[in-house]
Amino acid sequence: MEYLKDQAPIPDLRVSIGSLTLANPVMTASGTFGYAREFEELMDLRRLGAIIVKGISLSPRAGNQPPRIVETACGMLNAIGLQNVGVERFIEEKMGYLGNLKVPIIVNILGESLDEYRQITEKLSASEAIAAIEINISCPNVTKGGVAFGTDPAMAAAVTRAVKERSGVPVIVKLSPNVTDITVIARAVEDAGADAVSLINTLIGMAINLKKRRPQLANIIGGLSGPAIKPVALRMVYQVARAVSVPVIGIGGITTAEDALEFMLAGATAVQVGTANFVNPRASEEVVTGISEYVLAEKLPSVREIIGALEVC
Amino acid sequence: MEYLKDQAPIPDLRVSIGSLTLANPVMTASGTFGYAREFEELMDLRRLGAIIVKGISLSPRAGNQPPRIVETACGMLNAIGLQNVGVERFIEEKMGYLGNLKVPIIVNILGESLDEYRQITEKLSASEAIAAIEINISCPNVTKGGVAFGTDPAMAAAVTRAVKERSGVPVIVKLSPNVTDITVIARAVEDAGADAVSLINTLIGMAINLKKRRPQLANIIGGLSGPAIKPVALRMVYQVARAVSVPVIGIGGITTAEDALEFMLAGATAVQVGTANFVNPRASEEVVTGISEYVLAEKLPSVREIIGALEVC
Amino acid sequence: MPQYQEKATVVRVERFSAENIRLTFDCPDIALAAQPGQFVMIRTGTGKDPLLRRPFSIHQTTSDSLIQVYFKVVGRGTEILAQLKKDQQISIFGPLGNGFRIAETTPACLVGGGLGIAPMLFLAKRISQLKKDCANDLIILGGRVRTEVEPLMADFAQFGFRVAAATDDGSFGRHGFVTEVFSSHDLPERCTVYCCGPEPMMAAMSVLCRKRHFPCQVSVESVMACGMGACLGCSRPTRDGSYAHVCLDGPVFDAEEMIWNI
Amino acid sequence: MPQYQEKATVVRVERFSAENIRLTFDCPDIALAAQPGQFVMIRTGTGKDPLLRRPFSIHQTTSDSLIQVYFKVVGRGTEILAQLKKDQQISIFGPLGNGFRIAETTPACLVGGGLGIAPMLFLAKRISQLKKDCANDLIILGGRVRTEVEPLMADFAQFGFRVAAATDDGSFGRHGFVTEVFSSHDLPERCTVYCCGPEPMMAAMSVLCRKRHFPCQVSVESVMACGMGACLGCSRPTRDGSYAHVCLDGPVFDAEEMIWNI
Ligand SMILES: Cc1cc2nc3c(=O)[nH]c(=O)nc-3n(C[C@H](O)[C@H](O)[C@H](O)COP(=O)(O)OP(=O)(O)OC[C@H]3O[C@@H](n4cnc5c(N)ncnc54)[C@H](O)[C@@H]3O)c2cc1C
Ligand SMILES: Cc1cc2nc3c(=O)[nH]c(=O)nc-3n(C[C@H](O)[C@H](O)[C@H](O)COP(=O)(O)OP(=O)(O)OC[C@H]3O[C@@H](n4cnc5c(N)ncnc54)[C@H](O)[C@@H]3O)c2cc1C
Ligand SMILES: Cc1cc2nc3c(=O)[nH]c(=O)nc-3n(C[C@H](O)[C@H](O)[C@H](O)COP(=O)(O)O)c2cc1C
Ligand SMILES: Cc1cc2nc3c(=O)[nH]c(=O)nc-3n(C[C@H](O)[C@H](O)[C@H](O)COP(=O)(O)O)c2cc1C
Ligand code: FES
Ligand code: FES
Repeated sequence: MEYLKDQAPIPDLRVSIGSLTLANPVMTASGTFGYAREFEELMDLRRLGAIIVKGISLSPRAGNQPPRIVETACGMLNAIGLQNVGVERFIEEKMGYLGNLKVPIIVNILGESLDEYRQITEKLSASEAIAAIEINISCPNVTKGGVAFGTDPAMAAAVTRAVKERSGVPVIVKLSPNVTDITVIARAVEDAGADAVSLINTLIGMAINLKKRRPQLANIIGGLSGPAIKPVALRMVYQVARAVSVPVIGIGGITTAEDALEFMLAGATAVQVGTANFVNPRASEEVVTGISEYVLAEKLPSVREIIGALEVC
Repeated sequence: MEYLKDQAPIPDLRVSIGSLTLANPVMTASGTFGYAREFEELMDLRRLGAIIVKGISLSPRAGNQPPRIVETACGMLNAIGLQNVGVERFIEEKMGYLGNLKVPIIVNILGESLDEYRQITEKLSASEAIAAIEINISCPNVTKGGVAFGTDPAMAAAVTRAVKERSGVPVIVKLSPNVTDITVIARAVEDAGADAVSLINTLIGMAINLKKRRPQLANIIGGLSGPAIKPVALRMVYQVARAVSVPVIGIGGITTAEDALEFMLAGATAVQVGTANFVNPRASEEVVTGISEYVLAEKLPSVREIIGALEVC
Repeated sequence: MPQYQEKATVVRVERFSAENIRLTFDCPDIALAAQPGQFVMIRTGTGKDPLLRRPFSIHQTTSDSLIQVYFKVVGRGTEILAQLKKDQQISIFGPLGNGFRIAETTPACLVGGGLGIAPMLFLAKRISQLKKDCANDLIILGGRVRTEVEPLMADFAQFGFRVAAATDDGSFGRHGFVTEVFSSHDLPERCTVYCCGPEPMMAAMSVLCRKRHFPCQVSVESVMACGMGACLGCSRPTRDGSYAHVCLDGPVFDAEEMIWNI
Repeated sequence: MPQYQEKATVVRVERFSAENIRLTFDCPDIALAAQPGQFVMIRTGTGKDPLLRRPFSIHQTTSDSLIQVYFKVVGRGTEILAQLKKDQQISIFGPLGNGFRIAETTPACLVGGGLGIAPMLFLAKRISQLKKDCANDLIILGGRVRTEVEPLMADFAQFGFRVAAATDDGSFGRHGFVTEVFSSHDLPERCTVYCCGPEPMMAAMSVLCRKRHFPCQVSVESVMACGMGACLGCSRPTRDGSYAHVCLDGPVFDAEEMIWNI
């Protein structure tokens, strides 16, 4: 991808995900930023590299019984149950506002069957305000006995193909960390046509209330996120960046610009800020500011210089 | 296993791992308690349910280059490189002291090939002061291109059989959490004759020094331990306890008696205290005290009442 | 509705007991925008553990720039807050949620149990500002023991409401529950009830109100990560079979919508 | 050697600069057992993050029950320690490691650079107790700037050693490095050198000492999790091709054993 020197902003924070060029590498992680509007009072949404909205399914989902969240050591568990308004209402009610933001909108999609993924993609193709699709493959494939798409290379590839065939925009596949070798899945979806991979989704965890002798979550298990998982996320980003040639988007416990820059050193072209949005609604904007200051202080021609620049003698 | 009422201690904290009965469910995790003697000034070693020593290999190992450890959010990464004195010197130099402690001594063993595991087991069988063997299967199988034994059911089962055939004492297989479905590995080693499984070993992680643009560990990647991993460990213990009928030993971020009791509710028959020993050298003894107080306060006939007693409506 | 993330300065610490503490913070933007029944998300520290903010009702605004929270120490976060000293700074986010819908024309009955007393002071103050006379209005405060109620009586007394108290152990006010006090008072017709407290108490109050055809507003809790609609973690099942989100749709609801956790 | 885990009380806080702080703790067991060159592991908080203790040299024992640490704020843990106030309590574990082996019969030269000054005070005090006269003994203190050296001069002056100082920016003492001060002094034969500071400084010192056939002891650092031999995390490669463990075999080593990280 060519970055034109003459029209280069200063500092040059541009990065590319397939055919999509972002003003900077910072996105908001799906499910941690609502539909963005919730944050309009609290930060300047226009400063984001991209906005990824809450995962969208074919039909609306009510989500799980409460309690849905519980705090853990330097992290949290969630079992929201993928609650969302469904693709139709999403386009009607949310895309209008999002489309006017002048920030690339990436829609995170989830399904329980290949066909569901296909239909969502077709419905989204109608709305040209969408910059890219991120596929959440951490969901159970009900037609395959509920095994998560993301844990099997063949299923992961199949979903990727199903969406890619019907999508006019770049397709990002979001990988599950709950696998033996994440590079196998990453290569499978790359071969299936993924324009980029994003990782990590949450680690599966559990918390128990000793007094009540019950699980803290009604769903028993949930997804672990936050600073606690950052070391696992960094390791997987490092491994995947060496295994595939498509851009890698780093996710996991990113709270500050330093965290984001570490993921980029490990090989990430861009990053997503998740749980940190709950603690500090301005977190994603502050990460943009911090990266910008770093690029200036280090006198880098562009932020792209540090992608994969980790020195491992 | 029969627990004789008439000779029951009060509170009754006894639990059994195969043919081995422990005075209480609290062990020290391998590699976090040295060879136990390091702690003799700081706590009463005799109060432990069992002592698991640093992993032992056939020949001595120097370990990895420093830096070997780095702190992370509510946890730490280590890449010690399995440094140890080797099985012969272990028996000569360490077992004498350990044998006199009157606490069951469990030896954690590691190898790079089935044959190495076999030979270590044979050498250990000589010393009758050893109460059980814990197999660390998270090591790379060099004869199989360095894939960790613990990530493949067949290899895991093979190691278990190799050790079990030559061991006169109960064999505990320590499972790696870096797998897609840990219950598959657990069932494989159970079928291969494991008397118990212990989990989890460390999650593979990484940390980066932004200033130096280098990994924090000379080994690049390391094992994540401490409170940060407790939710993942609890979830895996809960899953494995439902998948196998042999005792499950819970490990991962256990710092207090409450943590230990949560693991037991999830299905653990016993627990291991690891990283917490570094922060508080008395941690393992305090966990014993806390469990004892809980059993008395709750008026439980024995601590065994709470094993798997989690209520999931 | 405007929301602010402010570095708030502790201007006053009041310890009613080892467990019950009232903090006064200087955070002008939040204080100016705050409405009775709304809440704030307080970051208990600057580190990564405890990670999440904690939700607390706005106890009252005591000037254009000051807000108070009244809380009980129940865990790590509140333990840390309990150690705050004057002039220390802390991050507060708010005001959040939908507060009480004040019925100016009908008599009001405010019922606060335990920490549910917290939001009632702000509400009483606001009602007294909207109405010239609160002689027909009643405040009922309940708690387990004296220290949960007595220290707040004076503050509630200043608005001209009738104020009644009850404690579980009889150490202050009537011996028993607020529900008994409520039943024993002959309240005017078309009374509007505002209620906050433990779930069993709010459940009981909603039954009593239904019987007497009193509209009843309740302020409820749920675990929260973000407090502003981003995480969808604070859901509560409602009578219509769907979920409400306490931070956005609440924390104040019509009692009739609620399904109680008892 | 005995080791203790004590709830230590802060009895004094001395701020030499925003970054350089000296704390005095009341921990009788550790104070009584401490030897020059040994260190303690301090738990910076009571929570789970930061998780690990931090190692600090014992700066000196100022009575049978008090120990001091002199530290610089470089990260999260030391930031927290820098906020400690008088009478607060904190968990200290020690004394740990092998300290300096004092040669009573030969002249001593103590060289401390930057925070490497910390262990030298305890050492100087002990040497002055063992010898009747320290007129032939020399202390060289170095730092980047005045505030790293000057505040400690008085303490070092009290033992009758000759004391020389140097700063990188010349703001105090000689303009330059301690190594230059060391070379410029004509030291007696058979002098024993005790050294602690940044790796490049200790590396340079060990070369100078080798040239002059002075035995040189150095106090080195490494990252540590346990401080007492349980984690094997603090290894350092040594000349003999093996690893030494700083917490057990050190932190004081013969300079000749060391491979320097420069
Ligand atoms: C909208 C709202 C307003 C609130 N207003 C007040 C108030 O004015 N004063 C006050 O003292 N408390 C109030 N709470 C409750 C308060 O948020 C919790 O007590 C606090 O979060 C506990 O934090 P902790 O870290 O001390 O306890 P934790 O360590 O997080 O938990 C300790 C115990 O407290 C329970 N707990 C944790 N969070 C909550 C919660 N959100 N609600 C109920 N129990 C909880 C846990 O189940 C656990 O048993 C309010 C809660 C909500 C949702
Ligand atoms: C035996 C021994 C004695 C020591 N004595 C003193 C002393 O008397 N006074 C003093 O100020 N410091 C001393 N140190 C260094 C001190 O332990 C570190 O400065 C401290 O652990 C930093 O903790 P932190 O949380 O503030 O920094 P962190 O957040 O842990 O790290 C911040 C920065 O400090 C660096 N750092 C972290 N740990 C160490 C370490 N062990 N050694 C060197 N750099 C480190 C990191 O690489 C990072 O760049 C000693 C270290 C050892 C091993
Ligand atoms: C409350 C919550 C809801 C989430 N919902 C989704 C989702 O709908 N789709 C998805 O792909 N990931 C979802 N995630 C995962 C995050 O996008 C992110 O991958 C994960 O939280 C790790 O990043 P973090 O540590 O920065 O939070 C959710 C995470 C949280 C905490
Ligand atoms: C420094 C260190 C060294 C370890 N060495 C071993 C080892 O030799 N063999 C082994 O099976 N596990 C080893 N482990 C893993 C622990 O036994 C334990 O499984 C893991 O740390 C999780 O428990 P924790 O969170 O309580 O520490 C080591 C862990 C640490 C932190
Ligand atoms: S607390 Fe996050 S949506 Fe309500
Ligand atoms: S710090 Fe743990 S062995 Fe030295």
